Amino acid sequence: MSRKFATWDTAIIALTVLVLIIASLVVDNFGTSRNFTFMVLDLLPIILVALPMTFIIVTGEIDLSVASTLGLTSSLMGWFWNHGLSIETIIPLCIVIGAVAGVLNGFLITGLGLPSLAVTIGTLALYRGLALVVLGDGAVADFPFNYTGWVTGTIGGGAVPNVLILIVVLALIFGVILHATPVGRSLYAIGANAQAAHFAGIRVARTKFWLYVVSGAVAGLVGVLWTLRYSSARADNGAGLELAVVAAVLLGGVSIFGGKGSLPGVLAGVVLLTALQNALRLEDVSGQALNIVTGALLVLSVLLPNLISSIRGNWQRRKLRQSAA
Amino acid sequence: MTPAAARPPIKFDILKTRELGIVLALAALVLYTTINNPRFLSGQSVRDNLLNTAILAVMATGQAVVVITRNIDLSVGSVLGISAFAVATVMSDHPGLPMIIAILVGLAVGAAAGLLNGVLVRYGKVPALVVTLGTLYMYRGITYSWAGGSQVNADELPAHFLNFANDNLLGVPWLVLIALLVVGATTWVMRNYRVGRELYAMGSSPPAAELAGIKVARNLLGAFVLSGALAGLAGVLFAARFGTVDASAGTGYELNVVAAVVVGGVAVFGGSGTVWGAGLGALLLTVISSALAVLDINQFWQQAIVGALIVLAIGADRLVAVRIARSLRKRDAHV
Amino acid sequence: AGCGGTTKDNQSDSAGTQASATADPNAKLKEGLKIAYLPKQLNNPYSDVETSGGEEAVKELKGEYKKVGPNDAAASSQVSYINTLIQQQQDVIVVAANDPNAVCPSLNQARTAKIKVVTFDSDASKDCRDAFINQATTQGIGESLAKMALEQAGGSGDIAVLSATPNATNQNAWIEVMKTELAKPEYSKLKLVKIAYGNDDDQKSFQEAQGLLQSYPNLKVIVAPTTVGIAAAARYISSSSYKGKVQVTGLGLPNQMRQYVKDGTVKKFALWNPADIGYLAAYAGAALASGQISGAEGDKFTAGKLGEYTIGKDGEIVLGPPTEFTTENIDKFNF
Amino acid sequence: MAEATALLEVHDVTKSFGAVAAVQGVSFPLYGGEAHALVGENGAGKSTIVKMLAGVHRPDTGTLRMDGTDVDFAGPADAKAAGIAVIYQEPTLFPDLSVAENIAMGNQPLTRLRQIDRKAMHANAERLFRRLGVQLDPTRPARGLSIADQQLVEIAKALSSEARILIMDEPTAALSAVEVERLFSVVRSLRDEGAAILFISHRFEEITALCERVTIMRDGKHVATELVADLTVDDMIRRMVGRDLSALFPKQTVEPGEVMLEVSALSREGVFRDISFTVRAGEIVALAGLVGAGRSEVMQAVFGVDPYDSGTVKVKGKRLKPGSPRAAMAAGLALVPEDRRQQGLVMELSIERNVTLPRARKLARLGLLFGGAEREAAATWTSKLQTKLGSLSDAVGTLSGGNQQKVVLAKWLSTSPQLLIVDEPTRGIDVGTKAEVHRLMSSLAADGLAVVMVSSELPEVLGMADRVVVLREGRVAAILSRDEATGESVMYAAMGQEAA
Ligand SMILES: Nc1ncnc2c1ncn2[C@@H]1O[C@H](COP(=O)(O)OP(=O)(O)OP(=O)(O)O)[C@@H](O)[C@H]1O
Ligand SMILES: Nc1ncnc2c1ncn2[C@@H]1O[C@H](COP(=O)(O)OP(=O)(O)OP(=O)(O)O)[C@@H](O)[C@H]1O
Ligand SMILES: [Mg+2]
Ligand SMILES: [Mg+2]
Repeated sequence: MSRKFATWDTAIIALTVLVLIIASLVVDNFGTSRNFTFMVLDLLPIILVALPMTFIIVTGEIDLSVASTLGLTSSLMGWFWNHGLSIETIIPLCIVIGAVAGVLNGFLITGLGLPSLAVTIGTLALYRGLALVVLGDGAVADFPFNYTGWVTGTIGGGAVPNVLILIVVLALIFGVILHATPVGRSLYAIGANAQAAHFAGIRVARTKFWLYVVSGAVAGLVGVLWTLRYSSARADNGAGLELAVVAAVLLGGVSIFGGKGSLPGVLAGVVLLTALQNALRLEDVSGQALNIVTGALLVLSVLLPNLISSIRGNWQRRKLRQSAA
Repeated sequence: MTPAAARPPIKFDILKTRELGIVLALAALVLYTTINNPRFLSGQSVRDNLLNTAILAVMATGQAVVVITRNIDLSVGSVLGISAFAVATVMSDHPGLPMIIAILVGLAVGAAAGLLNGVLVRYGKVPALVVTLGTLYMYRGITYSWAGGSQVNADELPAHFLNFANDNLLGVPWLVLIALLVVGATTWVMRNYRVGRELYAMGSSPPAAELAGIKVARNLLGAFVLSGALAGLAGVLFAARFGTVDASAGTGYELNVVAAVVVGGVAVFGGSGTVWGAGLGALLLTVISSALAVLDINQFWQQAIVGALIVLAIGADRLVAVRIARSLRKRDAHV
Repeated sequence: AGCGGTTKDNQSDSAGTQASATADPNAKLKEGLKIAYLPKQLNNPYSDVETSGGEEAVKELKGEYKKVGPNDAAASSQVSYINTLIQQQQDVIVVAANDPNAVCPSLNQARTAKIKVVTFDSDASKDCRDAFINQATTQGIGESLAKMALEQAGGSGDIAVLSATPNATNQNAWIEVMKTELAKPEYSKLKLVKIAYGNDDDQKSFQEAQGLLQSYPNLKVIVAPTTVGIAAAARYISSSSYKGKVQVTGLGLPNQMRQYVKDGTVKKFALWNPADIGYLAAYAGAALASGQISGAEGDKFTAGKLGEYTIGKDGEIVLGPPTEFTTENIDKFNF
Repeated sequence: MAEATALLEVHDVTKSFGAVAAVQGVSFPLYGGEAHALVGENGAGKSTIVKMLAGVHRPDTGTLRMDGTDVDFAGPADAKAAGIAVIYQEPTLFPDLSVAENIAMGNQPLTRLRQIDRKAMHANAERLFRRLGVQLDPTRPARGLSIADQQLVEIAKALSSEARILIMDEPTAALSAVEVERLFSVVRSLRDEGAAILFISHRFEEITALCERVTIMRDGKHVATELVADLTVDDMIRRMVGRDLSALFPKQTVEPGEVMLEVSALSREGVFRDISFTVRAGEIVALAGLVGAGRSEVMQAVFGVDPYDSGTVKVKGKRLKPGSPRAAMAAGLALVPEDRRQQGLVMELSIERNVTLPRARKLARLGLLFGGAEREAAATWTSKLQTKLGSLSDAVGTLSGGNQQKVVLAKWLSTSPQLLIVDEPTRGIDVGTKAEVHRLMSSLAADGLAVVMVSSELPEVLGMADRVVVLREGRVAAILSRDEATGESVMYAAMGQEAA
């Protein structure tokens, strides 16, 4: 199985690299540094939310409320700003509020033992509703330029977007935790067999609880970044992002049943989706076709490896039979 | 988790069923709303509520069957869209066609979409959530590409098609009758026929189902085709009821449908819950949103309240399940 | 708050780079200009009509026409498209902003890249575009809505508004004017009971109309300042027991409303010609890109068949007064 | 025992999983009216043969013949239709369905309208349970059944289909002597009615008691098919292992040390009540009793994976925090659970990750874990236990049942516990390894380890234990010293008066 893992990872990463190379050669304006910045900004929310989502899906659960948490923190950010709080206070506050939203999810799921899919569909509606309560139909726009500018800007005006540092740092932290620490090991065990994990002394409920808190906090942070990027705090910010994130994580080879998957695969999945969409848009392929490509990619990414291995198996068996006959 | 099949003495059964909780919640909600605004129980209002539930309940039925097999069908909203657009296009091009043809077209489109889902899940060995998340995008994209910016308007549709949404049999609208029939028949089959029990078995333990010699492939395709076909049927009802159909019809419905199923007590891990529970879930969700509108609750609070109620409903359901588990242990106890 | 940090009150705003080139009124309109349209969302019949006018104008100008856009009208989904248009080095971007601020940084980047930005239908912040094509003055539309409501209500009674999204810029502005109008003595017998939001979603609007009638038994008129809302409300009323008792008016497309005008559900509604908006925007964009105008107040240019226009305050260009549609004249229009 | 044509014949079949050749050219016949034993070490390929007969796997080469004609099963449904009923090594129940439905699945009695006749279904389940002497409510869901009860439901399920060929892969592994005897009497009557039985077990006394013929396998290959009457147990073992085996239960006598574990008045509503006993360092204490007596539950509560309502657990005189396996591990406890599939192993993870799972934190350097440390730690214990495996990075689910059990043992022994709780430690383990496990337990005890062993195998209990705690219906029925413990005294205490 670990072998199959490796090939899956390399496959998706290779595919991503291939798409990037082909696109820079074939698509006009794809390889420019400005387009690179645009792409990084486009994948920023998906990639950040995908990090804790990967952990959660590896443990066999799901969090569909992330986009609504994002909307809630965005709304609150506008509200705080209107009420004269300083931005330096607002940012940590929003992250904490995101974490609190995660605490509620975590409590319902691990404390009361409710299924996460059902709970987070409920809080998806709840948090988005609260976002509307906070800001209503309004939008708050006048955030300070040194912050909004930082999010959309590049390091020293060059080719490397500022937010890329954030992405790299967080991805490294999450990657190391998942792949090289006891906590990471326990996540896979929980996802594959929670009872056996419990018998091995792993605190299943507590671990899952904290994952939801982290997921909420990251969603809160992304709410802040989203607001600053578009200089617009609104209740409907990020609506629908949850499906894009889940799609990217699954595309990256994480099993929806838990216990399988790797972070490099997920990162490649996010980059692949964003790069393809960017390239297709530059080629004036319509938004509708983007839908079809995204969907097909998602299905094919799991289907193809399965098909290949089953064809290989049949072929081997046939050869065996022939040699026996 | 509750036993779908455990059948202690009848009295016990009614007190413990998870559907009872929904019925009680529904009754309380209707009562409270009616006290505040008696018009809530007026003929027109009840009719509107039932009509609004019908479409959701039809989709929830198919979804419940799929969820019982430990799968999920997220593509239903997009299937509704493609079917509604197909039917509206056919009916506006051939206004002479009878209603039954419209229904058959919708069922066929939906069944084809469901079949593709099922084949990918079963033969492609791709998890249902991945497949149907993918086809959610694909079917929607196909509808968009087909429709372009165009829209089928009410004035292009034949009158008998539009009237179908308002006509009734003995005072009960056709839409509601169809929904009742779909929910009732499916519940009955799931409870009393071999194929129904096999679907429960498949969801309860997929590997055991294979070993037990259950025709897993056939049943699974059947479940997905049913879910697709019912989403297709919902598309026809949607087109007839709303008259205006564009490529975005039914966007985001999948979450409502899954919410209805879950609120209705069908466990997302498969193997337990009932179809009529899912139908009740659909009714409850619809009544909640219309009650909030009637109670004149601030528009901005409405969504938050719906969310909170969904969470509450799941929590209450869990409470019932825990109590059943405890009584089970007591019954076995010999200490 | 405020402990030395950056707060709303002490921030130094350095956003917005007003491009102010000097205009040469005698410059010839360039040929081969790349003019891209970015409506609020694709697959909206109303914006399709608008952009079709744009396509016509671009053809007259011998330019390259292009239309791109997201499938949903979320505030941020347009940004990626603007970025793509920058990468493709278009000459003019004609955009209907989903959010006045969210698109701003990108639009300013476009302008830094020497792309002219014209907004239509729904404006962006005025410091991030070169000109705005206003379909009619806010004042004019608000007044006309109030007047039609008064007529339809027969001078007195409850009215309700069924708007688009709660944050649609232009709808909110019109509703504000309408409210100021309603405060005047001649409107004293009209009572605005509720503003409901159908999110420019056909089905949601339909259900909101339904909710309004349940909650407000004495409702006489629903005013829907959005083409989606008015069609949905008219459709609900025409098929319910309220037909004839409750009037629908507002802003609508003649093709969509023809049926309801003919069956008496709707007596009168208004709209400008959306195709002209797109048409005018193309000429304004071309004039900007050719250096004929700079977007300053008082600049003049000729917009093909529509004649001469003058740029008003804040770069606004007003299309003209809205047309009112009734049984008598509706058959003369086809859009 | 007429040697007519075989009802079913396995003819020269081969089956490989990747590089593992699980079965290589095995042939043997199954005759009607005869019980046929299949024996071999763990991983010899027995279950693989069963799965081919059941239609789960298709042979790579070779054929299966029924009544002289070749058959090719596309899936379990085909095998079932051909009249083959199978009890798999691992229970395969539907937890959400009632016990009766589990038994009837696939051939439920129908009414005229082809609806399921629930009454008949429940009656049928009750009849089967009576025949097996089991007390189970047919309407209760299968979820929550003890592993033994699950096994009994499996047996009822297989019997209900009234098949011509009954295949049983270690059906008795979780059962105690009483249930086994009842099962055998039912199986014998089936055999006498003309059915062919294929029986797999690691307990030779069962084979000699039930079977007429035996097929011995070694490393996937066929060694011999003979009449049981012609062989002694030692013959069978020698052919199976390929060498002679020494004494089976090498228990060393040890002077017990300080009190390691003190359980007093432990109760959990509906499960067990007032359980008190102590375990000293160097001692092996066996928990005996009938299936469902609550032995596993008591030890799970002690280790903290289950809660308890009242009473105390002390380790070396210090109270152990209830409900926390982590605290128990810190205090030097280890629990080898009875159900390795659900509780012991994470099937999809590699062998090395499974072995190091409880110790991952200790193996980490600066909080970071790298593959090498885990591999090394895992290699030590798996090789000490002679686990038959391809590579440590293979998923543990690809191992044979017995080898999986060794991985569970390795996992817990590698935590160097001071008190080892083993629940059915040799369930599904072949004789050779079983002796190895016993020798190991004995030598660990000699080094001062305290051992609590839950076991349903009387010889194991009598051979290994310094003291035997007998539970009956959730209470301590007797505590017997090594000298007092005999087959009769233990069974007497376990069954109470009526069985006397
Ligand atoms: N699905 C599988 N994938 C890979 N290898 C397998 C699989 N099933 C069995 N094997 C391997 O085939 C060999 C035979 O296994 P099998 O389960 O038949 O042994 P067994 O004789 O039943 O042993 P036990 O007495 O322990 O149950 C073992 O080496 C095992 O690891
Ligand atoms: N999760 C559960 N829910 C309800 N009853 C249970 C549950 N687990 C066990 N029981 C019941 O508790 C009793 C004790 O079971 P337990 O498994 O401890 O027995 P045991 O003595 O360990 O037997 P063995 O290990 O041989 O199966 C049994 O009657 C069993 O049916
Ligand atoms: Mg085996
Ligand atoms: Mg036990």
